[in-house]
Amino acid sequence: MVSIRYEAPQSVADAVRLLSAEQGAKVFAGGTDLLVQFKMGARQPTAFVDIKRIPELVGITITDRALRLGAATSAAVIGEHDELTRLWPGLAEAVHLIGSTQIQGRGTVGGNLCNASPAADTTCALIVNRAECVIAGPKGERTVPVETFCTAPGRTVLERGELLVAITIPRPAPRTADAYLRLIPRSEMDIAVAGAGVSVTLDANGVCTAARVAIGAVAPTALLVPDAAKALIGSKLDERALNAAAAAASAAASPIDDKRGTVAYRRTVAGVLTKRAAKIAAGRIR
Amino acid sequence: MKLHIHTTINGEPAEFLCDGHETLLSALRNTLGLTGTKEGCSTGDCGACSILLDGRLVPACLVLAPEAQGRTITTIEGIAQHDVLHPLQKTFLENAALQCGICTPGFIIAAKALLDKKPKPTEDETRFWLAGNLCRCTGYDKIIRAVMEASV
Amino acid sequence: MSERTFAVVGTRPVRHDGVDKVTGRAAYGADANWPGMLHGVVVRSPHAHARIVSIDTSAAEAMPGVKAVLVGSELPDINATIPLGEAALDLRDMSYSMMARDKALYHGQAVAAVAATTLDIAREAAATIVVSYEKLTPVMNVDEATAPDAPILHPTMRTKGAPPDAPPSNLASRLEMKRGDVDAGFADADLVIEREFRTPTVHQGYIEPHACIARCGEDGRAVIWCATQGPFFVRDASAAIAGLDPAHVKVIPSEIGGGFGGKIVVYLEPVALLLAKKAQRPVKMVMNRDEVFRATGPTSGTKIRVKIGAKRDGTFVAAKVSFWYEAGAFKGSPVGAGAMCSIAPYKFPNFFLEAHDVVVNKPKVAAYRAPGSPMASFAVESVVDEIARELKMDAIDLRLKNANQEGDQAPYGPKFGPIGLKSVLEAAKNHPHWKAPLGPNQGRGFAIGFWFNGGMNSSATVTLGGDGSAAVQTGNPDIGGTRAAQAMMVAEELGIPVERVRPSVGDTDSAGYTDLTGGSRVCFATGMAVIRAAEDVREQLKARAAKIWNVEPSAVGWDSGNLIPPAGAKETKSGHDAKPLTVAEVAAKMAHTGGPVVGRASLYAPMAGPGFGAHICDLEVDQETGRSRVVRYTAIQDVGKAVHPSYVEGQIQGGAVQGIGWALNEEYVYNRDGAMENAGFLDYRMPVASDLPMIDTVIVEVANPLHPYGVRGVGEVPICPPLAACANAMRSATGIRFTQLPLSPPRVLEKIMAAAPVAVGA
Amino acid sequence: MAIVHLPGEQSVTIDAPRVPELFAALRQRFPDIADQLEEMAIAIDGDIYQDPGYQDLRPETEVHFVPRIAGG
Repeated sequence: MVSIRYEAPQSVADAVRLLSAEQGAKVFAGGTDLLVQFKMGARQPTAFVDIKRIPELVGITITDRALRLGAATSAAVIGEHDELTRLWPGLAEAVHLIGSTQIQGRGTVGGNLCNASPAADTTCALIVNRAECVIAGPKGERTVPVETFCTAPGRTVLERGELLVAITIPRPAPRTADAYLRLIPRSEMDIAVAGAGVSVTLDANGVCTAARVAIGAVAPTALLVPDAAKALIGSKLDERALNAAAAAASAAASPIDDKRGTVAYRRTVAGVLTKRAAKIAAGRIR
Repeated sequence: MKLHIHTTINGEPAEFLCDGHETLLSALRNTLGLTGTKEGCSTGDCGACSILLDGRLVPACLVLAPEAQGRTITTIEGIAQHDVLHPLQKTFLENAALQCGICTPGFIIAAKALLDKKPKPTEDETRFWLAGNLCRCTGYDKIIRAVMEASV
Repeated sequence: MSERTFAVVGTRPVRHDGVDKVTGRAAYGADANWPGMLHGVVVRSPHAHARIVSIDTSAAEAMPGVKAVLVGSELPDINATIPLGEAALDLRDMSYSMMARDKALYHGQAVAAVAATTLDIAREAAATIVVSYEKLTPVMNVDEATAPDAPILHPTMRTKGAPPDAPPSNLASRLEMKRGDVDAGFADADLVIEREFRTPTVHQGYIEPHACIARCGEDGRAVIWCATQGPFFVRDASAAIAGLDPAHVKVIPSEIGGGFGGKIVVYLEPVALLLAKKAQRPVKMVMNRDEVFRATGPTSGTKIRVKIGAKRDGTFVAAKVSFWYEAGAFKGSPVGAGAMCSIAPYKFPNFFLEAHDVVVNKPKVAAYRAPGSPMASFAVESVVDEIARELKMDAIDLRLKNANQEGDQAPYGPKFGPIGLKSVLEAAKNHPHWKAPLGPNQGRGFAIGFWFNGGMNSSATVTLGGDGSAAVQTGNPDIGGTRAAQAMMVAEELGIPVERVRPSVGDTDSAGYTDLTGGSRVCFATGMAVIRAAEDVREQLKARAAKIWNVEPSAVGWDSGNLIPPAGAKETKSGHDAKPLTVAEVAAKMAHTGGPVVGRASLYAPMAGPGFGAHICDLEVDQETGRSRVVRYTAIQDVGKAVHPSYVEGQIQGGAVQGIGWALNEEYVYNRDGAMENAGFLDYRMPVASDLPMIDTVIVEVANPLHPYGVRGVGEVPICPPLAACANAMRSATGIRFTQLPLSPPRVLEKIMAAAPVAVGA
Repeated sequence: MAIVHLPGEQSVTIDAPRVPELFAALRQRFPDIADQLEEMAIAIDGDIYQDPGYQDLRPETEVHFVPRIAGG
């Protein structure tokens, strides 16, 4: 058996060169998805390109305008960042839900996105926070909104030689907060059967002036649900508005039956979680 | 061609040869003879292979061996200080927090990571921190008690 | 039995193997490496039911580094059984299950194996083996298997007892047990409740995958190192399946990382042995988790129909229970035990039990903690709960009213001796948990469970050191603290500190024959052998002291570790009155009094005396998502006598949590082709630490007259009540009776919504 | 001598001093079920033996046949 090469480039340019030169070279960040797929025979890379030694891929910077998350920053490091957790509690809680403590020590937010699982916990939270993906490639750098990054289960907009470098999120507007909830049968360790992220902005009277809702694990990719947001905007997030948002989320869902849940179950729960996440987000605005 | 890796394991410099796709778990167990780190699933779902990599709790089955280059690794074999057991090792013994014992090294490493970060965790914090460590024998009761007792 | 006061039994010393286990030094199945060792890998069937047309191993054999390849046709055909409980263990079936011949009968069944110099080469070689299959329709449950035109797994298998010209059937056997007139009983009842229940296939879920190393020398003598519950069984089964003389096979049991019944039969050992014989090199084989789920364990998926009749005052008058248990691909489910356990707690003047053993295209079931009983308990205890509700009786009072006690005839025949059922029920009733208030969306469930507890063959030796310390050895792998318990028994009998006793597990060449670690038998049966071996040492010590004092051995007394001279005995040298001697003082004179002192005992024990447990479970249910959480749990059990109470509590807690997993989330999910879709810890959802509260335990001690300390078994009873305790709690929280497990969120929400349809999101 | 409870509900008194003689007598009187009985565990005055031995039987000894049980 030919040994698979291990490469640890020190710069984005070197990583892009390696990935461009070799079809089978795969980006290796936390390894929590790629190594599992490799061991199960689902992926046969010719080289693992470990991006964790590239300085700009690791780390968190928050300016007065935006958050920049290096794509290879581990979930554990993100969870320990106090300012991030204060500004984006929903994103922090989504990151905190990725796997076990051990997995958090390895798994990265970029990997969670690039693995393109419709059930990825961070995706919904990134979508409602208007995150953008910074991509480096042979043709230079480009940026895409996170909701268009994943195109199908296991597929992204990344082209050969391209690499997700960072995720940027604009600082939340005043009186804005987010929340993320998922449903799993156990209390930990499961893949989401359904998930919902909500971000709301309330004016001084408690009227919702802006909202974003995203649902996960209920369609081929995480979905932004504008109809659910519309149901919230202009309301005081009363029961009627929340129920309308829940109904919109359920209506937008197009789930499948699988070992983790049924179509009917996922559809229902997507609505329940949307409603609950909206309440939690609103409750965080003080 | 094998890669030659220089690293630090349990406070001692160590070096080993590995393939590019070999896991750190395999290098520890098979090449370095450190079999205290156990393999329960190889997919990061059981916690039996928990180690500390630069002080961070990780599953050794999902770390590539060459990643250890220049890093610091702590395994169960490095927890006791000479002839003095770590407080967690003592409380596990005193609380009968093990039956078959296969999950024990992983639990002790994971619990050490918790207590290093948060010396007095609540029961809930302890249970959620250790949710990635499966035990099929004890129902967790005595394990949680042992960890909380070690935190006092 | 007269009350005996104990010095060591009932205390909680640190276990002797503990330090090795908390420091990582303890060596488990996969932790050994032998010089020159090869790595073995198994090729497995991708089909649940298929005829094997051909196997081409030529590419693998030609690959550099490959040292041996094995296919089923190379294994000897055998026709023997090893007696081991229900249906015995049919070695032919085991051999076929372990390595398919003409037919693959479950997805993941082994069809070939390769040994090579590295694991990578072995895997790559395995991938080149071309197996040509003719696919057949799989039968995946008892209904499919017993349908009139069901595909037949074994063309030569007829229902046991059927005439030789009967058509082949997937129904391996049918057993009946009855008493009285069940129809008249129902006619006499004021209330009759009938329900049909289903439980899924579930796995034992031990964290250590199966692992072994085998070598076979030039002289045909073989050694196997493996993680097993029964090294003698591995020796006999592996020798038979591999075609070796068991006299030439030695099995060294490693530390074992959990078993729960699943590490009794052999899967890898004979394969490793044959590969090693072919290659003349040691061969190590370790399963991955996927293989463990697909090709080992599990226990039966079941269908159980229960009908119980009761009088208005709660008196049970009749029970009719029909059981269908999946055996997996080869006959031998634990359905008979399930039937016997199902109504064992209760006095039924009339009953009719019928038990069907059905083969399906799943791995052959292995024993799993109280094999057969948890599912039966789930069905019967759910109906008993319904009766209590209908009659508006307290769930414990109803059970107390109908509980068996000493002298009552068990449904399986004999009269019960002293049993703790009523004591357990009283303890439950008096426990604060039973009356504690419930929070919103919470429900409380109660259920009881029963297991026989095993006996059979055990041996032990106790070797005295010249310093008065002692070593105790048995042939039972220690799966949960039995070495500590055995050391405590020796310390108790010899009056020496438990820290001065060294317990160990011997290999098959050095330990006396001992049946496996399982059936809750070790502390009882092997413990009894240990006690007798220690008594043997004590008797020898008396004889040595008698020699020193020049008196008759029968005149020497014994008092907590001291040998007491008879009145008037003198010291030889001084002529003074002889003083009592400690064990250490007599041991120091071994060489002068007749040489080393070794005590031994071996015995055949009857079954250990029935054990009963009662569990109280509080569930909190999210009515909008169907998700539930155990918020409080109490387990009460009669254990006869707790030797090391911490490990007794641990057994009860662990069994309860396995049962909770079975109730709430664990199940094999199969696709249409009969392939398991959740063969990993991610989607086979065993309970994790954050799913649970502390598990409170109450130890009840109704002494077992068959054991010198009163010990019964402990390990199996606690997995029996939780299935119904959870389902009854779910009934209490939601108003819905669930008859199918697991109580997973989608199933629960579907029923909640069907019961009270609510608009989405409302 | 013993009171023997056969599977089903039939009970018979068999004159046999020990368990092996009991089995011989049962084989003679009940040839159809003899094989089945030999595959079962035997309860002698309530104590269940997975493997029948050479136990003595007294006139009041009660014998039951119980399906064998496997343990986990």
